[in-house]
Amino acid sequence: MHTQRRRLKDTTMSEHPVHRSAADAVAIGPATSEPFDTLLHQAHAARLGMWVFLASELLLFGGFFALLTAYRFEHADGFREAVHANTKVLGSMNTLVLLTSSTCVAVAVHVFREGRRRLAGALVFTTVALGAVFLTLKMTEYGLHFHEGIFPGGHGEWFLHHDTPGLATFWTIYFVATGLHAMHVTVGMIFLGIVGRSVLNGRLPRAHAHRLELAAVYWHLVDVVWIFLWPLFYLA
Amino acid sequence: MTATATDLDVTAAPVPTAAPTSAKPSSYLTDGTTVRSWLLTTDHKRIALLYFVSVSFFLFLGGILALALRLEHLTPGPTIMSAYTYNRVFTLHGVIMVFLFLIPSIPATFGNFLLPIMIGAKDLAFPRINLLSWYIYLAGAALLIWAMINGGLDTGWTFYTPYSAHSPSAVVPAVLGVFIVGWSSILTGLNFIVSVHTLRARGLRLMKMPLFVWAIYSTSIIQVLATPVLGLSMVLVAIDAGLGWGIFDPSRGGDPVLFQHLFWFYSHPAVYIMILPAMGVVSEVIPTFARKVPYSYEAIAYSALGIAFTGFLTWGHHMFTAGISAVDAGAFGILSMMVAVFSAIKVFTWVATLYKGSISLTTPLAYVFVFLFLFVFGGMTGVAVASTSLDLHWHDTYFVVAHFHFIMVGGALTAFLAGLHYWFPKVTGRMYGERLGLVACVLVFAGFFVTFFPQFLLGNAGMPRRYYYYSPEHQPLHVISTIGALGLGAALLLILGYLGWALVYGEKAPDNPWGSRSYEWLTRSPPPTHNFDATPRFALGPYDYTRPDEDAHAHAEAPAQGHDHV
Amino acid sequence: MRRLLLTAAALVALWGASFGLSYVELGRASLAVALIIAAFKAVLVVLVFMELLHEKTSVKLAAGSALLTVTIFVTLVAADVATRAPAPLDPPEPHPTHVSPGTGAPGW
Amino acid sequence: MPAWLVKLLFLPVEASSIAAEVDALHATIITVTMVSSLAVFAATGWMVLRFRRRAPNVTTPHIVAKRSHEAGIALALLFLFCAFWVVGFRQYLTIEQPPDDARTVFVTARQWMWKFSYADGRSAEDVLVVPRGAAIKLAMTSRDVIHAFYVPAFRIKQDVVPGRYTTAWFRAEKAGTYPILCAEYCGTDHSAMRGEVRVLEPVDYARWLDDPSRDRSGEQDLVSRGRDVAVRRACVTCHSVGAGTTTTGPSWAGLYDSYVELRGGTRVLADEAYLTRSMMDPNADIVSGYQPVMPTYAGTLDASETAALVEYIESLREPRDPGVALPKVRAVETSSDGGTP
Repeated sequence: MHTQRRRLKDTTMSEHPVHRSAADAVAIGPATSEPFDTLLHQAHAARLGMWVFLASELLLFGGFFALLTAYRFEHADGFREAVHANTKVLGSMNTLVLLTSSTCVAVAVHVFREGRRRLAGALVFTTVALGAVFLTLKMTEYGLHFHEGIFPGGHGEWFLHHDTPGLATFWTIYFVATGLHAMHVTVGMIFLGIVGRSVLNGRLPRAHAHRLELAAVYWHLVDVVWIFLWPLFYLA
Repeated sequence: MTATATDLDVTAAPVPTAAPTSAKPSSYLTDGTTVRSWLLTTDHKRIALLYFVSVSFFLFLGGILALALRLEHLTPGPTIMSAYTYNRVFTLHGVIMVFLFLIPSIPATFGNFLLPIMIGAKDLAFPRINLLSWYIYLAGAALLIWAMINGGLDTGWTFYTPYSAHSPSAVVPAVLGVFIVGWSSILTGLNFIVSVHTLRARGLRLMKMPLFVWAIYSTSIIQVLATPVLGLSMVLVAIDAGLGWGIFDPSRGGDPVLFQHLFWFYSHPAVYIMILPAMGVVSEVIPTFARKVPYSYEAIAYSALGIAFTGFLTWGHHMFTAGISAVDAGAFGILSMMVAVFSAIKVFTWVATLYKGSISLTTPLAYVFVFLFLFVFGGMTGVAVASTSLDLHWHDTYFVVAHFHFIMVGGALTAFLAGLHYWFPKVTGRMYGERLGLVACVLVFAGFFVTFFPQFLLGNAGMPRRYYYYSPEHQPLHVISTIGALGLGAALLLILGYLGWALVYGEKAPDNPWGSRSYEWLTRSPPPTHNFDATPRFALGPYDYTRPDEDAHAHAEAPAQGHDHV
Repeated sequence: MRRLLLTAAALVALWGASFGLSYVELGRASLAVALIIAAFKAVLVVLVFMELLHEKTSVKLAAGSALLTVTIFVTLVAADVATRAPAPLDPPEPHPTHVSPGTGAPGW
Repeated sequence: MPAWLVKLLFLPVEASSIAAEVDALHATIITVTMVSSLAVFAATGWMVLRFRRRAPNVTTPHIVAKRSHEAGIALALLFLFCAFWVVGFRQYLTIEQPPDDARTVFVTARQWMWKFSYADGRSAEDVLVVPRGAAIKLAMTSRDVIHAFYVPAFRIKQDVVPGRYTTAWFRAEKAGTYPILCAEYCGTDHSAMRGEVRVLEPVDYARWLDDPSRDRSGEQDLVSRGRDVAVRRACVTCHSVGAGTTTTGPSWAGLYDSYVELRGGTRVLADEAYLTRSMMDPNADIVSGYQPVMPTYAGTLDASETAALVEYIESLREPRDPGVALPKVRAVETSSDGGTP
């Protein structure tokens, strides 16, 4: 009895388009990769694979969260001072940019499933463009920091006038963490760009919507990481 | 349970036997023999063999270095190398053994070979990523070795800052090598997790999987969730050493103890990456040679998950003397005891499984008995070290060295050898000689014990690890240890010799030489490229020894036909 | 579609709240408030945009265990630093954290 | 603990107030370890004999574990392990918290020596002299990398971390001399970084305190020893120690604590670790404008010579505040007697 229930849960899909009906799956046709029987099956594996990968990515940034938390206990004053000196308005605008881009790509996935290919493609490329805006703003911020004399490793003129313990640590982690995040943004843009191209020129059939979903889910994770980096570096 | 058309067939009705195979059936070994067909293969079995060759090479290399270290310690002062060289050699030994041998040893070889077969799949979920992970491993290993030759590395495998930030050796390429090897480990783990969730054959419930799959699955969770933190800490060390930004540099407000937190958050669970697959091997070998249903399948499966989980809670016990707070030390101390409980449950279940069995003392089982003894000994000394006050005396002494060698050599390497003998017929299609196997097993045990037991006593006597000069009164114990190490080395060479001989001249292995019920024995030896000639039906559990062989086999075989669509 | 747009609106509203509150002096609570708002936003993105609500158990497990592990990691590291006894002494004078005066150039 | 058991376990002599307790827990757990692993070995051995395979292809019964048995065993083990932890952690707390009447000695570790500064302003290298029976608190910091202060006979070990102070304390109960070891790997001469604790009877200790010559303890101070090493090892033929003169190698005058520009434009801080590294592996950092001609001194300079040289180079910095600079003691500490013996 138990077995049967499990199987049902595994193969019968919910109403949501994430899991198409089994009949649909047969219509979609055979899998393109060796170990799977159906494309539906393969899509699920790909999605699970992406999520497991994202779990791994989250732990990568988890190291920064642990460091930031610990150093905040050790250098409460220094961190407060550094946060106040940060480019809050630019950083906050960047948060808004990423939130908008996430919305765009989520809507893109939605409309692609409905078959509105062009709109979906346009939204994907809007997302890529917003990613570019994010990176541009980020570079502007770096430029401002360098102009002020804030360099990673506690180097630069700014530190001559500011010597609260913890400032050097804050800025080094800031540069390393946001730099790593910017690398993820870049990878996400490339990923979305490739999928977006095949959406636009029609080479991505609806049955392969999961490829767009994978890129979108990756992009959302980049957003989620930033949602936490933003308050830690800019707000308080 | 109900049997339906779409569900698992558990009816006892006999099924027609598959047509007898032709005289020389093709196998994954004969299916393409060019070098290219090996280097570009996506067959998990071939990738497993590629991994096997690589990790064996690094075991050999690490072993040579270990012998060099032991020979150096024949006298309290300089024997065959200088302190400068000694520090590089012990670092090299540690880095190679941990990152290039132990971590990939069982998961990437036996796990890769057997996991898809054991769940009735044709391959892993992402075959190309599987091949990619081997190349990433090779790239990382090459960078590491390059660093070791060009500048060497003298930080110890733990890379503690600020020493690693100041060390004149090639820290940056070495830690980047470790970083790269880490990605290979993450991809392997990811592949296993997805395969277990999506590629199980019809009717193969999670709780009907062979226990080895549970062990590999639990290992994969650790690989996926802990390795990125190692990656991050290696990147931060590279930044500190290469660019001098001083994230952990106290002169800029950094805290070197935080590096240790990051490092051990990976490197303690990494111990379970090494030992959990070993436990998986034990869980397969004991039921087969005792012809016995495990005393408690659930206990073994759940305790694997339990070890994987609690493994994340215990890293701080490496840091009792490092200057962490007493509160944290207390918390980590008691959390460490949880792991011991889960491990002990496994040991009890294994031993209880033997009760009223029909035990045949073959080489794999002999290794498992060695494992049990050494693992209990090594594990209990772990409990001792986790008892916080004792660690103040033992930390960073030879006691700790002996403790983790009992787990990693006595545990992981012994189980690796058990698995090597157990699955040798399946992988190669040949049988090894049982008599030499048992002799080598006894030699391995003796060599190991003589090497590492004296090191417990050295630790008690207060000899710190990573010491080039030591007090002359410790010399006798060191000499005994060195003699043991030479014996262990000779035993390993003996194994290499007779297995190499068996590979060519050994008699042909039957499909199921041990009469096992586990699923990998349902296919041919060596298996065909797609693992099964026909879609298998896993009608019986993998440990059902309550029926005789004929009956069990009747359930396992299925008519040759196309596979069902899920 | 409606759900996606509603979520987007909620995210922007939360962003505004967080940004506005950063100008209010809340003392030590300000970081906690900002992080709680961030957590709400993250939950919205993960559940709605990333469609975790509709994924299978295996995917939920992956997400859940990652979250649990990060929580354990951050908590136990922070527990160490937060409960360390105050050092008995001030450390010896630290090295200067800057290059010699006048040179704005970084030391790398 | 009885002396024969200490000998049997190869333990060093129990010379501190906590050693006997710790050893008792040690002996208990080790006994449990031996008994349990031998029991497993014996059980497997017995079953191999008793249940050996007598015929091929036999069936065996399916013995199912009772949940209550499994839970019972798990709980019993948990209880046993937790009991170990309770005892061990209580001891740990005792070892971690110095008693109120403890006298403070400041410890500075560096590659590769120990420096002990007493509260009366005098200091000594590698030798710590304490009276029997008195609680001694060590306030320790490192000048370069992490070291660990380890006295096997006292059963204490504490990492010595740069940039902060860590503490350890002990009450020596047997007069005698005990080795101090560094237990955290700290570079080429890690194993040569040794010192000793001399535990004196209170009478002898008082006599030692009054000895006017003890400042030097018959040895030179570290800076002049470093100067001698620099001459004996011919360092000064290439490195000038005064201002102005350019020679084969960079000048030592004002070098310490300054930023050095290396080939390729990198700049590094010339701290203790940099100085030591430059002696052990000169080609690691080539100072801009100089040739890589210096041979390695790893294996030539011994641990104490290295430390003395570093101290000497430090003394050539621009003078700031001469004299022994003891770190500032926080307000909480000054209320006690400050450790003045």
